[in-house]
Amino acid sequence: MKVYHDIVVVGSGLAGLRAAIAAAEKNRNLSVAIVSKTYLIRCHSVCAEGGINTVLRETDEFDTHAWDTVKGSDFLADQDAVEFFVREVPTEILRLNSWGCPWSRDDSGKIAQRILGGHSSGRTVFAADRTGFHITHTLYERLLTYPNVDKYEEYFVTNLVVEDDTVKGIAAIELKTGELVFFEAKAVILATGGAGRLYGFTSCSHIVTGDGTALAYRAGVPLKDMEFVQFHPTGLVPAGGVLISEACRGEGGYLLNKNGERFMEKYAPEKMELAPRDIVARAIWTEILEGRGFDSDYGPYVALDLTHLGEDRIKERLPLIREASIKFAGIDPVEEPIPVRPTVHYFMGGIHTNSRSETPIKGLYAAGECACVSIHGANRLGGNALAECLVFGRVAGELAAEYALNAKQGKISAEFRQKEEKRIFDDLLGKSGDESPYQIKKELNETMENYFWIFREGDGMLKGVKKIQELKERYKNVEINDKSRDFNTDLTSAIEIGYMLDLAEVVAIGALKRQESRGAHYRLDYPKRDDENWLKHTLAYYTPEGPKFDYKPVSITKWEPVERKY
Amino acid sequence: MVEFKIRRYDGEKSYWQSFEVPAKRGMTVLEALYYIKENYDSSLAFRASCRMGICGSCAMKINDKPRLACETQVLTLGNTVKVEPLDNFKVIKDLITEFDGFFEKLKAVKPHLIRKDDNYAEPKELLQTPEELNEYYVFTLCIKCGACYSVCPAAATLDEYLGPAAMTAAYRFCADSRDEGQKERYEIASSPNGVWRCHLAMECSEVCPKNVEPAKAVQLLRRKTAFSMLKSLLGW
Amino acid sequence: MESAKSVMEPIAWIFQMLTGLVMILLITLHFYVTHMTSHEALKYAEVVSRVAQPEFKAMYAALLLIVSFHAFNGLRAILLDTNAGMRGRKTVNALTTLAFLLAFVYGLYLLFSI
Amino acid sequence: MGVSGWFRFKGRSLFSWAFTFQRLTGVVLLIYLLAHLTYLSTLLDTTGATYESMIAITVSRQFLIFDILLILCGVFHGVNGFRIILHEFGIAYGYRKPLLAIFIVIAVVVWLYASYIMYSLTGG
Ligand SMILES: Cc1cc2nc3c(=O)[nH]c(=O)nc-3n(C[C@H](O)[C@H](O)[C@H](O)COP(=O)(O)OP(=O)(O)OC[C@H]3O[C@@H](n4cnc5c(N)ncnc54)[C@H](O)[C@@H]3O)c2cc1C
Ligand code: HEM
Ligand code: SF4
Ligand code: F3S
Ligand code: FES
Repeated sequence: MKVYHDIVVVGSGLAGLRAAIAAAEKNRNLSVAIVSKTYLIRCHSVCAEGGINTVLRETDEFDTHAWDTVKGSDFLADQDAVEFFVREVPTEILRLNSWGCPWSRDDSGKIAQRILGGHSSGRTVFAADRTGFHITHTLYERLLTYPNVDKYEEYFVTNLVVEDDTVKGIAAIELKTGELVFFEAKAVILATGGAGRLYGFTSCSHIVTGDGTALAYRAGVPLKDMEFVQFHPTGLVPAGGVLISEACRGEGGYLLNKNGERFMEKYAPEKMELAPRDIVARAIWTEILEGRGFDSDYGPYVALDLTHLGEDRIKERLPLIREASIKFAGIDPVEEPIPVRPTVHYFMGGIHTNSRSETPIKGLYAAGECACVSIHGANRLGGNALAECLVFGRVAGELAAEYALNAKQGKISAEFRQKEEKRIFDDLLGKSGDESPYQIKKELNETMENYFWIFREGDGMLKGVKKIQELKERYKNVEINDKSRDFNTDLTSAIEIGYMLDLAEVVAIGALKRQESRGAHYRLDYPKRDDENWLKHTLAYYTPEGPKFDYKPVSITKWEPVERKY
Repeated sequence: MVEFKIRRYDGEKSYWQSFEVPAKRGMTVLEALYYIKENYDSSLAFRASCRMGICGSCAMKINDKPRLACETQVLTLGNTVKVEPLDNFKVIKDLITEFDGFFEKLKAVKPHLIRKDDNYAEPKELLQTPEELNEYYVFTLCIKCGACYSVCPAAATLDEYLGPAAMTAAYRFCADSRDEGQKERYEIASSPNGVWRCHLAMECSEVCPKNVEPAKAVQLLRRKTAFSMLKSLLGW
Repeated sequence: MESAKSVMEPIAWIFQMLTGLVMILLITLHFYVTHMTSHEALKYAEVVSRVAQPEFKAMYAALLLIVSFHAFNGLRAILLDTNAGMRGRKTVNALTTLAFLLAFVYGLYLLFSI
Repeated sequence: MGVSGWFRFKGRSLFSWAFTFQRLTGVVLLIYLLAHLTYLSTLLDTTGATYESMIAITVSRQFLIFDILLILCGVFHGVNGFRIILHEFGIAYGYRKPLLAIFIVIAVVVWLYASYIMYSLTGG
């Protein structure tokens, strides 16, 4: 089947929803499609809790927000993009307000702000502890008011069609029927989110498998800075890494090792449990590596002890964390400590775009976590991801609309369509083989966790790269058991695993090549930042033999790199 | 070992299938389903995403009650766990049900702020006190999981019934101090398939995993709708 | 989805509630009079003489009106809650209203003939 | 799913049960209303003979069981109906669970009391 739209947005997280609204608003005659492998509001963005950063009042300045961001990024962020970015957020916050977002308020009725780690003033706007959830729903509801937007829910994108360096459309499986649908379009916006599921232990949703990133990569767009993966110090251990928010430590929770020691006094004697995320994450992992973690069916952990706070305080101040521990892990923090260890949280890298969300391919835009503008550089500040989705989602939507007004309708040839049918249904679904995709995923997760985790080191990474390449080979031989067409999640999982293998290779080799420690990329064999050789972005290009690497200078406008100290 | 009895459907016939899952402390029903999919039968189909109770994908009937699979601990359920798709929705495959209609109904109630001064380009800061926020905040917590709809007796017999979740959304906006669209929504709510079809069975509030109290929202919406209709009838 | 304004529904809803409330009083009274003390009250002569008093006549007429409205409006709700009923919505509305009127008029006829 | 959806109680709370019984008792009372009107037609025989013979049946011991069931329907429907009306007008919504329990108890007590009266009147 074939459908036609002027603009196709892939992904319905904050970035995708915002882009679709922007495009539809720009010109009501443009027909916009928004495609997602889940129902639109079931995207990953609903998980975000903490908040979103913006300069909203006179007491704060754009330059301080920009500086905090650049410093947080360990100077790898492109400063022109950051300066543009911070100026655009406030309007987005006010727009969301007038679209119905239930922002938390101060007593006078104004939008309230609080402070998150790494910021020099309280500039985080929030909607209780469900910020991402409320923004997503608000955008979704706003989107419903545009008659020129068509929703394609539960369509799994399998290919991005690019010819002559120009985008032509996408191919997607309509899950309900199992049919391939080809979307011909003038412009395509990728907003498919991060790739946290490369790792088994992650705070990301099951759907965060980097699909769009891999599709762009295969279509010839370079991937930027993929080696930078952010870890959050406290993921709930029995629940595969569900986020346990910093609020626990903020309220006075202790981190304890197996010997009952508050080990943070060794790593950050002053700030203790409240030291920056990367320091706490490394401290926890050191304890585990040195054998002072607890063991469990779910792997090693340290204890986040709240019991000394007392039942009343926990129930009053941390009710949601208590509820989460009980529901997701069967542990009541009033009675026993919460088992935690660092969890994969965010991908700083992604599809290479310029500071206006444009990729090197004509008509192809990328925004949100799947893109790398880059404003996060080597390390993202809490609360900047949602803001990025809004700002660059909007920019992508507007530019795509402008572009589409003057562009020719993309055409997907019959030949391509047949090839894609064959690739999915004959070569993947129809084929027999002796590998289980899930076994491959399991081994991939283990490899990533063994060699590309918080501490990295040359020899290990080399082994990891080999293993990933072996897995890629084995993947060619997978067999999908479910041969039916309708709602074949066996098939889509297998395709996702294919995407992940490609990305894993880029992360792995990129990390191996970067011989320094910067932001979230920490190497035991190169523990120092090296601005002389490595103040540059990694770019990975697809070739059938594996990624080819290139580098690109960082854009520096105002702030020369200095030592990053908090 | 815990026995999982799963109600399956392959598009033509529906049947029960049992699996033995090594359950350990901390395991959720969703993890058990993944365990089954990845180790025993990869054709098992179910929806899931966030696995932290916020995306609304994984509502299903677990031991006869609709719950979020990702929020339900296996060991609290005994030695056999029965898993079925939600009632009142058409089954597509295994635990996956048709939600298009559910979202259509949501859309039908105009779930967005309606304001005459809507200004995309230059929005101004609309104020709202914490008290005004509390008037409707609890109703914003709905994750659209459909659990309420699956137990509502009115929805069981009337396909077109708007249902508790959509009407909760309608009321959520009517009660928002920034909104000016009450009239429009009351009219939609008072359609024959709207508020009048609710008879306060209240089961919706009993099963809602997010404690949204949809029954309360529907009741408030009905009262406001009825009085607004009567007022306009009497020309007040 | 139908969005046509229906004036019948809000009125029916409010009257269903109000009649329910009033009936609690009237039916209790009715029960009290007929059953509480003795079954003498059920004797033909007793009935006729009670009904002859204007207060009782008025009370019975009111109860009759209220009960028959409430009962047939309830029936209407039950029918409209089903797919089939909703398809024939106009018919359901017309027939239940007719039934309510018939019951009421017939009851009045009885009330005034004895 | 059809009307069987009104009779799914597995895994459901007392609220579902209350809903269905409100419906059933409503219908029973409706049928009784029709029966009541029909038998009151006997009043048209101004000699009172037809009426008296009817009444003789209804106050008999054999008929008691019907009376008691009918009262159950009436009392449950009225008491539960009152609960619904309270909630419909926004009263005591927050106490919906205790209120249901209390009202069920009230219904049972009133039913037993009314049944006792009927019992003591018939054939007493
Ligand atoms: C637990 C947690 C808490 C967080 N808290 C915060 C916070 O407080 N503040 C902050 O700023 N950031 C936070 N973040 C980060 C932030 O949530 C994400 O970076 C952001 O939501 C990403 O949004 P997105 O629009 O790029 O993508 P997503 O929301 O991930 O959406 C991706 C979309 O793409 C679709 N898609 C993917 N692949 C395909 C395919 N093959 N076919 C069709 N559709 C596809 C998906 O269905 C989905 O709709 C948090 C992250 C986590 C994990
Ligand atoms: C004692 C006083 C009574 C009260 C307080 C009462 C209350 C109610 C209420 C509140 C409802 C509404 C249910 C809803 O639609 O939400 C209802 C329904 C109904 N009532 Fe009554 N009622 C009483 C007596 C009667 C009598 C005497 C009859 C019959 C003759 C009757 C027949 C019905 C019917 C058929 C329904 C529809 C069933 C339903 O919608 O669930 N009621 N009643
Ligand atoms: S009201 Fe509750 S049960 Fe219903 S859809 Fe929303 S969250 Fe789910
Ligand atoms: S269960 Fe249904 S009938 Fe009303 S109170 Fe809830 S919507
Ligand atoms: S998986 Fe998102 S609610 Fe359960």
